[in-house]
Parts: sequence; C-alpha cells; structure tokens
Amino acid sequence: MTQFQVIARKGKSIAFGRKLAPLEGVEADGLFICASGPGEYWVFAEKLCACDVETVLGKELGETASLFDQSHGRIVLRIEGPCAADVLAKGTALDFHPTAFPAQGAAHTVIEHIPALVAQRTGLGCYDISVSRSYGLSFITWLTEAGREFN
Amino acid sequence: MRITCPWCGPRPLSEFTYGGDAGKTRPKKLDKASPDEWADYVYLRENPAGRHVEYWHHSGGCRSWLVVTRDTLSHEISKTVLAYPLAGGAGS
Amino acid sequence: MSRQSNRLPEGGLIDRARSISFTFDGREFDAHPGDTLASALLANGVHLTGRSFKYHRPRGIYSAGPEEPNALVTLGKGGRTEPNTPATMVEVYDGLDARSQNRWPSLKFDLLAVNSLLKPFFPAGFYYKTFMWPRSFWYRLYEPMIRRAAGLGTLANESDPDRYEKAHAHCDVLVVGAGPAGLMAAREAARAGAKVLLADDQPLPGGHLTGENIDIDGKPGAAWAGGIADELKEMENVRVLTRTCLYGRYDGMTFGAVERVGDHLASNSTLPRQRSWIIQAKHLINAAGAIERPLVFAGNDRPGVMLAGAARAYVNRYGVLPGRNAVVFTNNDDAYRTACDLAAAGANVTLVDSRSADKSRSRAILPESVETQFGQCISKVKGRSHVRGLTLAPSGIEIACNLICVSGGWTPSIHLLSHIGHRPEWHEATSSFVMREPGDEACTAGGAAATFDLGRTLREGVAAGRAAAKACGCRVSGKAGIPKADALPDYAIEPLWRVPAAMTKAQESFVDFQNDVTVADLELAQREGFGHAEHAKRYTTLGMATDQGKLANVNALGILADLQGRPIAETGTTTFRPLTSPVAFGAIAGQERGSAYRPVRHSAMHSWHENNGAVFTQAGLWLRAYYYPREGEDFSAAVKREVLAVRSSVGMVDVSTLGKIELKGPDAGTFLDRLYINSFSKMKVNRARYGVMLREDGMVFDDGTVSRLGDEHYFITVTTANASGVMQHMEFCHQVHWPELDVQFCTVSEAWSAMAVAGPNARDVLASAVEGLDLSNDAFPFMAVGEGTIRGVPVWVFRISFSGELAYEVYTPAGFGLGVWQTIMEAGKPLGITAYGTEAMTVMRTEKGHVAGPELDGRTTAADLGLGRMMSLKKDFIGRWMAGRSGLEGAGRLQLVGLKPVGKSETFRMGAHLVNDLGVTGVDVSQGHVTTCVYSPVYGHYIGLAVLKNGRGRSGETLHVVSPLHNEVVEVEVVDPVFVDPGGEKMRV
Amino acid sequence: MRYSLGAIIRNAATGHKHWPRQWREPEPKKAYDIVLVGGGGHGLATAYYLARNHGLTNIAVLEKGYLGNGNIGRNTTIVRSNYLCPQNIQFYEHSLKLWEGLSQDLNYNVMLSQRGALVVFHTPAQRDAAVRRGNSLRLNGVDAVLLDRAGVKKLAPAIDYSPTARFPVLGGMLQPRGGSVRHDAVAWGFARAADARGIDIIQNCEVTGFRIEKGRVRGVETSRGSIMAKKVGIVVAGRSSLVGKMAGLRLPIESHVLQCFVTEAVKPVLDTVVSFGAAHFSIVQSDKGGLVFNGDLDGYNSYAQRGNLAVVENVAASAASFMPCMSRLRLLRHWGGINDMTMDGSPIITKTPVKGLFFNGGWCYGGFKATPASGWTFAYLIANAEPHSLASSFSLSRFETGLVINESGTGPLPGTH
Repeated sequence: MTQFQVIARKGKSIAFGRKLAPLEGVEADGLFICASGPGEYWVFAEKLCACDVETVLGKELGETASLFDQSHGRIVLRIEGPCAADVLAKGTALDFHPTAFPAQGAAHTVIEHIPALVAQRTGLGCYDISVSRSYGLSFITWLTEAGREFN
Repeated sequence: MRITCPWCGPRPLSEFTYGGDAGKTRPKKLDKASPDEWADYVYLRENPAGRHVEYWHHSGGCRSWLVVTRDTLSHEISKTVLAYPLAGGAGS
Repeated sequence: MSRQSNRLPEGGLIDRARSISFTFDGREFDAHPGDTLASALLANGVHLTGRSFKYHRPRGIYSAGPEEPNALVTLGKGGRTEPNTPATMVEVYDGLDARSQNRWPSLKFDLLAVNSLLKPFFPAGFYYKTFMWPRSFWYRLYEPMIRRAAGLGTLANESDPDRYEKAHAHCDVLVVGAGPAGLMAAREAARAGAKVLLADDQPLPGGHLTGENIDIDGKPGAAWAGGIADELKEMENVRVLTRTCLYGRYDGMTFGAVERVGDHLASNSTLPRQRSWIIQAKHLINAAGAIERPLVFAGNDRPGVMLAGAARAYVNRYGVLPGRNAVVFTNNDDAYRTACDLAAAGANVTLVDSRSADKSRSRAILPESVETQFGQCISKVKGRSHVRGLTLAPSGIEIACNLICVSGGWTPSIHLLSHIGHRPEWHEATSSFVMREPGDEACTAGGAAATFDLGRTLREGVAAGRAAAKACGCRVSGKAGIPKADALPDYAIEPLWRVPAAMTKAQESFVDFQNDVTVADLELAQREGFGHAEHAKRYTTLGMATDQGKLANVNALGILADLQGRPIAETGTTTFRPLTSPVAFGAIAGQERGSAYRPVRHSAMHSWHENNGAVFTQAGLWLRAYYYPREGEDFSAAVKREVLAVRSSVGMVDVSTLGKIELKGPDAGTFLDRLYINSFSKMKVNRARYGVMLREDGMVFDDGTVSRLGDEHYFITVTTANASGVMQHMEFCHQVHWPELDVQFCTVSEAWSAMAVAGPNARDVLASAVEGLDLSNDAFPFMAVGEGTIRGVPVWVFRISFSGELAYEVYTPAGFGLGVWQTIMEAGKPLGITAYGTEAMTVMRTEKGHVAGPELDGRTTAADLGLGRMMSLKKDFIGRWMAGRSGLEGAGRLQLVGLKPVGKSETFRMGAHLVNDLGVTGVDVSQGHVTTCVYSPVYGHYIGLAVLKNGRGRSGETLHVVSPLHNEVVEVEVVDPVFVDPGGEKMRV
Repeated sequence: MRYSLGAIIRNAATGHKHWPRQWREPEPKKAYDIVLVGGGGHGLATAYYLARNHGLTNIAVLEKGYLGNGNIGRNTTIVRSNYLCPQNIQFYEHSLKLWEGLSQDLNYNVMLSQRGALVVFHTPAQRDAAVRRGNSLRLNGVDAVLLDRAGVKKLAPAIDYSPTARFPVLGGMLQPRGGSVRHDAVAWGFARAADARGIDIIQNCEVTGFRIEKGRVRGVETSRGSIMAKKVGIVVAGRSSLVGKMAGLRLPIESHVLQCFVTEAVKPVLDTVVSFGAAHFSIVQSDKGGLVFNGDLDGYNSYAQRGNLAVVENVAASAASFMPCMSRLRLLRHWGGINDMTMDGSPIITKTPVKGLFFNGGWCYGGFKATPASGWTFAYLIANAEPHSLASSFSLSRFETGLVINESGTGPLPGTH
C-alpha cells in the first residue's frame, strides 16, 4: 500500500493544516489522510501508486510541505472484528474505547516493542496497522499468538 | 508513570525517552563562550528534590520533544508542552 | 483412597455431587470441586503440611487466604514445577499433584529438625557474630551449609512449557476486592455510567462473606454476592476479573495485576496459564478487606492452631470441620462467631477471652454448649506435629483439644495505598493501621478502612462508588438502595500483642511463622540497638518471608512499642513494597520469553542469505549475514575466500541495516553543517561525502555518508548501531536548538534496501545491470551519486567505498531489494561475483584503515582517530567547543595506529593490549589496546588497528601485544592505519 | 563484647539477655574535630578508617534517619572489581581486597561470599569488548578468566542454552574473586567498630545547613542544633546535590532511581553472580535462598525510593528468558534506591572550594562494592587534605579538562551509564 509521510514546512504548518484537515479521515481521491504528529500527516493510498499520490498531494500542498515516500518501508496489516481491540490490547497501552480512539482516528504507538501506526480507516473495530517491514515477521508471530484464544 | 503528550494524549512511560534538565540552553555566543560556560552547560545539573523541568522525547509516538514539569519526589507531572513551539519553531 | 473424615455432612459452597482426586506427598486423597488444597487436606484430616524456614518446625494450615505462612507446597513436575505455593490458594482439580517442602527425608521425620534443638544457639543475627574463624572455613564449610539449609522449595532447571500473556485495560474506577464493600462500590459507580473494573483474587465473589454464616437481604451472604456479581457482568461498562490479584500500584494510577486463567484447569490448550493486566484507572476504591492477626504465645505455631476467621471459612465455605475439640482464643468479639459456627457444626468449643468478662459485648450470641474463660491466656500448647491440648494462665487450667482458633484482631489491607509512598496512621479504636489518601484519586471502604460492621461496610461501599463516579465526571442521581444485613457483634478489641512474658515462654512465642522469628528475637534486637522498626525487620528477618509480614508486622510493632515503653503510633511502621502477593515472572513477562524476548529485524534480502548458507550474527535486533561458508569451509576459510574475491574481482554485501535519513527544505544543508564537523551546504548536487558527528562533549558520536540529491534534498546514512540514537539527536537539535531552520526530515531506513558492490570488476557488473546511468569514470567519478533503473526498477547508485576497492552502493525501494540483489548476482556470475558477509567487510575496512564501532567507542575524539583535519572551525557544530579542551588535545591521548606482527606468522587478537615491557602490572602498564584485528589475505598475515598512547608519533616503534587472558605475547610494529592503497587510486579508477 | 562462637554459647546459657548494644546512642557534642554528614555505608566506613588508619576519633557521624537506611541496605549486595578504566580497576580492586579481610577486621561477619562474578556475552563484538576489559584487569593485577559457552554452562546451568534463545550465550568473563556480601551487616559492622573506637554515631540528626566563614567551614546546622567542626565530609550518595547545594556546591550529578528485586527463597539454583550481555540484568542468589537482582535505571531524575512498572516488566522478561526456570519462580518484592549518577559514570572524592569541606559521592551503580575503599581513601583525604593516590583522578576538575573516566562510553547522559 502506498504511504506518505507529509511534514509541514517551517512556518507553514497552520496553512498546511487547513489544506489537509478537510481531507482528514475521508477517503478522498482514494487517499486516507490522518494527522500523525504536530505539523505532520500520514497518507494511505490503496489504489494510487506513489507517483500519483505525489502529484495529488503536490497539487494540494505546493510549497507548504515536504513529502516522504514510506510505501516500501512499511507493511500494513488489517485486523477486524469484535475482539480486534482485545487482541491489540495485549501489545499496546492504547485505549481503544471509542471516546479515546474514535473512528478515522490514528495513533503512533509501540506494540510489543515494535513501533507501529494504528489507524481506524473504515470505522470502529477495524484497525490498519503499519509497521516497519523489517519487523514484519516478528509482528505477525506476536499477533498470531495474541489472537489464539479467539480462534 | 504516564506522560500526557500534548499531541498523542496520555501514554505509558515505555513510549518516552528521557532527555534531562530542560533548564539549560546551549550557549549562543560562540567564540566568546568561555570553557566553564560550556562545562556548566554539558555537565552541571541543579538536580532538585521537587519541581523539575525536563526534556522527554515521545520516541514511541509522534516523535516530539516535550518539556515536562515533574516533581522528583512524588513523580507527579504538572505541565507538559511541546518543545518546538516553545523554542520558537512554528508547531501546530 | 482415604475418606474425608472431617467433611461435614452438608453445607459449604462445594459441588458435593462430584468427587475429584489429588495427591499430596504421593498419597492419594479425594475432594470436591470448590475445594482448595488446604480445605481438601483438612477434610481428609491432614494438618501437618510443611516445615519452617530456620528451625524446620512442623507446621500446619494456618489461614484460608493468600496470607498463608506455613502451608506452602510444590506443585507440578518438570518444567511445570512450582515451589512455595500457598495451599490455601490452590483450587483442587482432578489429578493435582502437590508435595511438601523444606524437609528431608520426609515431612513427618525431618533431619534438620535438629536445628530446633540447637535453637538456643541460633538467636536472631547469630551469624553476624560467628563463622569468622578460621577465615577459609566460611566459604568452604559454613556458607555452603547455610545455603543448603536455607530456601524453601526447589526449582526445576527446565523451561516452562505453559503460555503467558499481557493485556492492558483502561477504566474510570478500579475496585479492588469483590466483598460487600467492593460489590456495592462497583454497582453504584457502574450505575452512574462509569467504566468499572472489579478485581478479586478469589474464584467466587463475596470476599469474607463466602466464609460466613450471614444473611443479606434475606439471602445467604455468598448467594447475595453472586447475584450482584451477575448483575455487574451484564453491564457493558463493567469488567469483572476473578482469580485476579492486584500486585502493585505505580505512579500515574497504573496498576499491575495477575489473573490465574488456567491454573485451576486440569487441562488447557488455548488459554494462557496466567495473564498479567496493566490497568490504567482514574480512581481507585480499595475494598481489599482485612487480614486476621495471630495471637502470640508459646507453641502458637503448632499444627492445629489457626486463625479464627479461617476456621469459620472452612466450616461455612468448604463444609469442613478442622477439629472436633476446639478452643477459640481471642482479644475481640469477632471470634465469637467462630465459636458459634464451630458449635453449630457439632464441635465441643471453649472460648478463651483475654479480656475481662465485662469487655465482651456478645456473650449472648454464644450457644449454651460453649464454655467461656475470661481474663485468661494460653500459656502452653501440648503436641508437636499436632495440637493435643493447652494450659491457660493465670488459672493454670488444662484443656484437651485438637484445634486452637486464634484472633488478635484484624489488620486492614492498605498495601495499594502505601505502594506509592503514603504512610499509614494508627487508629486507636480498632488498634490497627489505616490510611486516608490525600487527593481524590483513591478511597477505601469496608474492612480495608477498619470497618468491621457489615451494615456500615455496605454503606461505605455505596458512598465510595458514588464519590468515585462523581470524581470521574459521571452524574450520580437517585437514592441508592442499601441492602439489609444481620447485625454483627461489636468488635470491641483490646490489644494483646503477646501473651505477657510472665505467663509464657518468649523463645517459643512466634511472631513471624515462616522465618521463625520469636518474641525473644525481638527482645534481643531491641537490646542490641535495633529497636527501629526497619532495623528490627532487617536484623531478625521479620516480615521478609513470602507473606511479607501480613500476619506478623502489627504484632511485632506492638511488641517493640511495649519494649520501648512508647505508644505504637511512635514506633512507626515499615513501608509496604510491591508486590502485595508474590507473582510468577512468566506472568509479568507475558509473551516476551525465549525466542520472543525481543523482536527480530530482517533485511529484505534475508531469505537469499538463508538459502545461500549464510551464518548470521546479531547486530542490535538485526540478523546480519556474518559469512557464507561453502562445503568444507570453516569461518576463516570462508572469510578469506570472500575477501580475495572482492580484491581480485567483485563481491556484494547487504548493507540495508544502515540507518537512512532523508532531509528536505531550504535549510537542510545548514542543519547538516551544524550536526557534522565538516560542511555540506556547499557540496554539489549528486555528490556524496564522508561525515563525522560529535557528541556535545566533543567525543565522536557517529559517522557515515551525506549525499546531496537535490538543491534542498539530502540523504544521509548512519551506523546500524546508532540509527535510532542519531535520529533522536537530530530531532532534538532541530526542535530545541535550531527551530528557526526550515528543514524537514524523517527516517527512511526501511524504505530502502542497500547493497555494496565492490571490486575491480564492480563497474562492469553494474554497467551490465543498471540502465539510464553512465557509470564510466568520467561521467560517474568517485563520490558521485546518480539515479538509474535495474530491470525497470528505480535505483540510486552511490560511488563510495568502505573496502578501498572500486565500489558502488546501490539503493532500491525495499520491496524490490531481493529482486535487484538477485539481478546483480546474475549479472555478476560471469565475473564470479561473490556474496560477502560482515566479517569480510570488517577485514577489508581494516586493511583500508577505516574506523568503525570498536574505534568509535564513545571515548575517542576526531583527532584521536586522525580525522581532526575534517573539523571546519569556521562554523559552530555540536561538540566543537568541548572538543578543544586541554585534556582532549594534550599529550597522552590514545590515537589510532596500524599494527603488524614482526614475525609474519604471528597472530594476535582484538582486545589485546599494547605494552612496552613484559611481566609488569599496574595502572600505567597498558599503552592502549587492539580495537580491530584480522587476518589479511592480501598480505598473508594478521594486521590490526589500535588506539595507542601518543600513537601518531610512534610509527616504526615495536611494542608487545599481550592478551594475558590467552597467555599470548606478540611483537608488533606500529604502522600507518591505512594498509591497502594509501593513495586511494583503486577507488578512483 | 567481642563476638565469637564462645560468646554465643556463653550467652545462650543466660538466654541471650546480656548482649550489649552494638553501638551507643550519644547526644551530639557541641564540637568535633570532624563531622561526617551521612550515616550510610560510606560515612561509617570513613569514620572507622579515620580512627583505624589515622588515629582520629573526635568524630561525629550524622544520620538524618536511622543508620544505614539508604543504599547500603537497598542494593543487590554484589562486590567485584571488573571495571574497564584503569583508575576504577585499581580503586575497586583495593576495595575488594578490603572486603576480603573485613569480617575479621571488624569482628563482624559480613558474609563475604566469593562465588565469582560472571559477565555473559552474546556476540563477537561483545566478546572482543570483554577481552579488552579482561586484559585490562589482568594488566592491572586483577583476576579475570575468559570462558567459552561450555565454561559458562558449567558455572551457570540455569541460563538458556536452547536453540530458541533469542540472544544465545557465546561465552563469558569471570572474576573468580567477585561475589556478594550481606549488605546491612556492613553498615552495622562499621558502626559497631567505629563506635568501639569512640566515634559518636548520631541518628535522627538531619543537617540543615553549613556554617562557612571566610571560605572555611566551621560546622553544620542540624535538626538537633549546631555542631562545630574543624573539618566536614559530605558523604550522602543520592542526596549529594541537595546537601552539596547547602554548601554552595554545584555538581555534575543527577539522582536516578535503580530498582532492586528479590524472589521467594528457593534451594540453591545459581552459584555465581551473573550479568547478562543483552540487557541490564545482574542476578545473585542470597544465602537465604532468594534471588536478588536489578535491571536498568528507571532513567529519569528521582528522589522517590520507588520505580515504575515498565522496568519491572523488562526485568521479568529478561529473567524468564535468560533463566527459563525463573518463569515459575515468584517475584516477592521490589524497591528503589537513589543513585547519584555522575556525567561519566565514575565517582567523585575531592576537596571543595570551601576550606575544610570535603565531598564524596557520585557512586552511580558502584556504591556498595566501593564502600571500604571509599571510606579508606576519603578518610585519607580528610586526614591529610591531600587525595589518596587511588582516588586522585576522581576529581571535579576532570569535567573541565575532559579527562573524564567514562566507563560506558555513552557520554554525559547519566541515565545511560
């Protein structure tokens, strides 16, 4: 999946925020955009390739931000279902209660020592987890163990 | 202990890295800077029992450096802000 | 199979319909579901369950809860061996296997019971006063003896086959204890809409109600509790955790708990054995109840003596009558109910009350059959391995009995409040330590607040629940219904820390059972100046056993206070530390055990390395290809082949683990100028340069290459080891030191796979693989950077060399890494391209005199490493000012040099030291040490890099390299660190 | 009364009713030649050696709480001298030599148990670092032995040698003379011996200020009135910065909490002290049977003697992974000690700008094992106003000149040493 890390240029973060905020959370032009840090956004795109995303965002943001292609650096796993949060709660201290982690929300965290970005793109109870690719095998091993009581 | 990252919200200690005394600023006046001024900056610490202003890095989260006001006796945290805007950078 | 002689015909919360069998010390017994190991043993008439720590005295079941000091058993076999488990907490299942501990050859006959006879010579702290002569005897004889005698159970040296896991929970209100107070609190808070987590260490809700014969709202207490618990389980904002022990409270309202998920199951395939919970709460309600205190008199540790409340629990909860001829000895009214319940169960009961008759409030509730003795104390106990009778004082009356139930009052469980540093205060009316926590984060209700009346306990629970909900911002409305409960007798305790010295023998009066601390020991501590609570604890080991002084502390403090003639409030108390009850490491570790202890990181080409027989080495969390042995090759043969292949033709190594950071923005160059000792803002686009970073204290922090990909676009590599550290450092510099700079950067380490192609034939190989990039020397000179494609896949090519050969580093999006690697391997086949590992890389960088980890050990300056010239003093950069300090520039610095053995065939090693003269030792003997040492196939002998005192001026000197650890001495010559191609022509052809 | 087996037998006859106090409880005098601030291990050792080596006895040791309530009673009881920097090696080796005769010297059995201190390594790079250290030890005349995997296994069979081990054991560096000591006994033994030589040990006496006139120290203000003194030594470990500040000292020290852990008592399973290479984790089994160990620092400034859960979880994972049999062993108790961490990981024993005022602190993790040598060299400094040769490099000036003694190589980040 195509992923971009978008960081605001010096002094541009407010303007930049205004440009991206409307798109936040919604799948506009096949992009899913979530605020992932101060003056920083994370962009997922299932259908578009990196170059297309770059053009779209470039058009949108122009001089207000720098784009970094993270597509190849991260693998994305989707975990879904009534017990999804219970499984993840075995590895991270994130509070998945809707009041604390709303639909379309996203958060950087650490899952069992593995840095991860958790995003609820398609609504409650469905989590996309983006982890650095070198951790992929370890993460999947952990996830399988953690899910055992539910299968 | 939990730190409430101004960006990410409350997170466990394990997501943060300690950065030490935030009361210190890197000497600006370069050539004139006397050796002891640098030794003081690099080595000497107030190390108070009570209110302590210190740097923390949210390394397991949004990767912001924070300025945290914490009591070294009770570990209670009274204030947490982002370092970047505080230092004069435009945060959001 | 022995019959359950002490099982009552009816009653109890056990499933009498089913029978299960278990073994204790190899003997088979039967029990019912709902039994604990303790209740089942008592049902079968077994009292003697263990031996004490120091004197190996016979000991029996003393309590009915986690505070059990005596009945510690070992469960399971092999990797499942679990020592020191309180029989009172073990739920019996079919096939359970338990063994007694700390006895040899058997529980009934224990040889070390001889200690008991030597008791007069083993007072508290005796070992500090002896075993000193002759000196050698201490570690040859005395200590081994002590070590063997000490310890309780035995660990099996096997790994634990069971599963454990961790889970995080978040709630508004955490209620600890599902007794009457806890249930009420949880229900009220939940009804107000708060997120509630209710935890209790028992399998059944109800707390002490499960062991009482008391009605609430017309229902038996246990049934009533079950009803409330079911109601709670129905609510979506409530989570009820039974069999869950809150072991600790930590800053910021974080709590640790362990749930016994599978311990009580005969077989379990999917569930973990235990699950540790990390609970985040806004408010704590401590409804953990209270623990009964022993009474202290000679022989109070004999099997058959137990807590009055425990006896009650065995009768009411388990339908077990621990003894038919019972004496209840108390200093308060609570134990009267034990007398009643035992009598009702058909026992002959005598009640001995240390108070005068007028102090007692509830004689009325005692049945006719119960005989009473007021103003009397037990002074002697008959029977060794089981109580046979006792003597009262002052009256001297003798009573035959096989059960003694004692109550010295109740101690509120306040551990969770004291874990974060709050101190308890003395509450005169109930003679107990209580704790009122400042702030509105925590409150206490019921027994934990020294409230021993059921009605008030229920009311406190309700109030606590509502207050907590309010504190969490919930709206509390309506009037709470408070259940009706039988009135209990007033508590009316009159402290009795010990039966007076005049009546009973101090040396036989046990205060701490498991550690065998007697009143005499406390008297000795006081006498020798260890009167302070903490001193007494440390000197006598009181309160340091597995029950953490839950039973002993208050009596001990009372006794010390009396000895010092001051009120107990002034003697102070010792601090309660986590854990409230011991917890297995496996549970706290969760899944992080064995191979899952830490995650493993793999490069995108890992599978290729595996398939080609790579031997891997650990680099932080990474697995890296160390070398690729072929049929019949050992380490050195393989490394030699790999090096020669590169030097003579071409080879390729996976360098994907390097940290990679991408920088953009107009000030990126300036930013780098301030981070590195050398400058990059003036560097041309499509050029790369070696760079060095210092720490602010002037020591070398990291090195790598900086490349300029565009006007406002840089790409840097940092060492694998420092990848995250450097990023953090850069973020600090930008966010704190230089926020004015318009630079954006982030880690792209994982986005790129990287491989170095090196050797005289490197260009030919790449040229045949890379398209869209002219690699000729003129078009693409040393330190050039360019973009191209390989089979249509984008690649960045950097002409940099670590090996000193003509070399290129190829970077490609990690998803293509394996493909590109294979393509280059294909392209290189005709020229015999060879994959080489990190060791061959080390050999070649050593031959080239490049520094790496062993040289960058955080103690070397740029000047020490011969990189001083790189420092551009026209600018400010991190570490510039401290690097100029006298001690870092003056004489005596350890400086980088090269070494070669005088005798070509000689071998030396990393970590060996350089000395001028042999056979001497001392602080100044070492002149430096060998940082790197390899066999150089090119030269056919060993070469090394070292840091040597004033090394740069010592070229040509011969010194000794010594490794006393290996008894090695080698004569070496100090040479220039660059062995291969000092002019660097090879890299530039 | 001199301690011996005979004494015990004699006292047994009289029901141990006649043992005297182990040290007096005197009222503070108006003035002393020397006042030592801090009644922990180092303060008491300093007092003892001032009397024993320099014949000075008009001394008061002031302790704000009860004697030995600080780190002397909160550590993992490990003693060793297997350091890297020569200055540290020499200093800690002197300490180890003093440990070896301490029970007899004090007539108080501190239960030195030299069952070896083993540092395990897991990678070739770690092995090379261990070889460098081991050779450094040997060249300084200190015992060190390099062990291969089999050698480590023989010594510590409880470690995980299975193929599933995340960080397989490659070998280890053993200091045969390393081991452990009964920590409380050290404080009590020094106190009793110092008291016997006439030194006043005054508990519950907190120093609230220093009397300094014309750049010379005159005495101290305390919770029990002012006490004059010709010389004053500050030796307060974790509270160094606070007490130092009263005397106008600014120090390169941060106070960090280090947690210690003890398990339930079990029969002998681990004979030597073992430190692991893949994580901060050192473990030793006490004579009582409990396994005692520590993990990494919590990593932030703290004066609260308690730590946080993250470290507990890490330590549990390390324990259960490195020694699989510990998975079913139970953790009994954990607590924190306040470590005075310096900027280079090495201690400070020095004169101060104030005449007659001396400072001893910055012990990082090394405090307990340093106790005798710290007392020995600090006593020498106070008695002669000149640093002892073994401690001359533990100065404050090293931070200006750059001649720091950086054991870990991590630089001025106290939390990382």
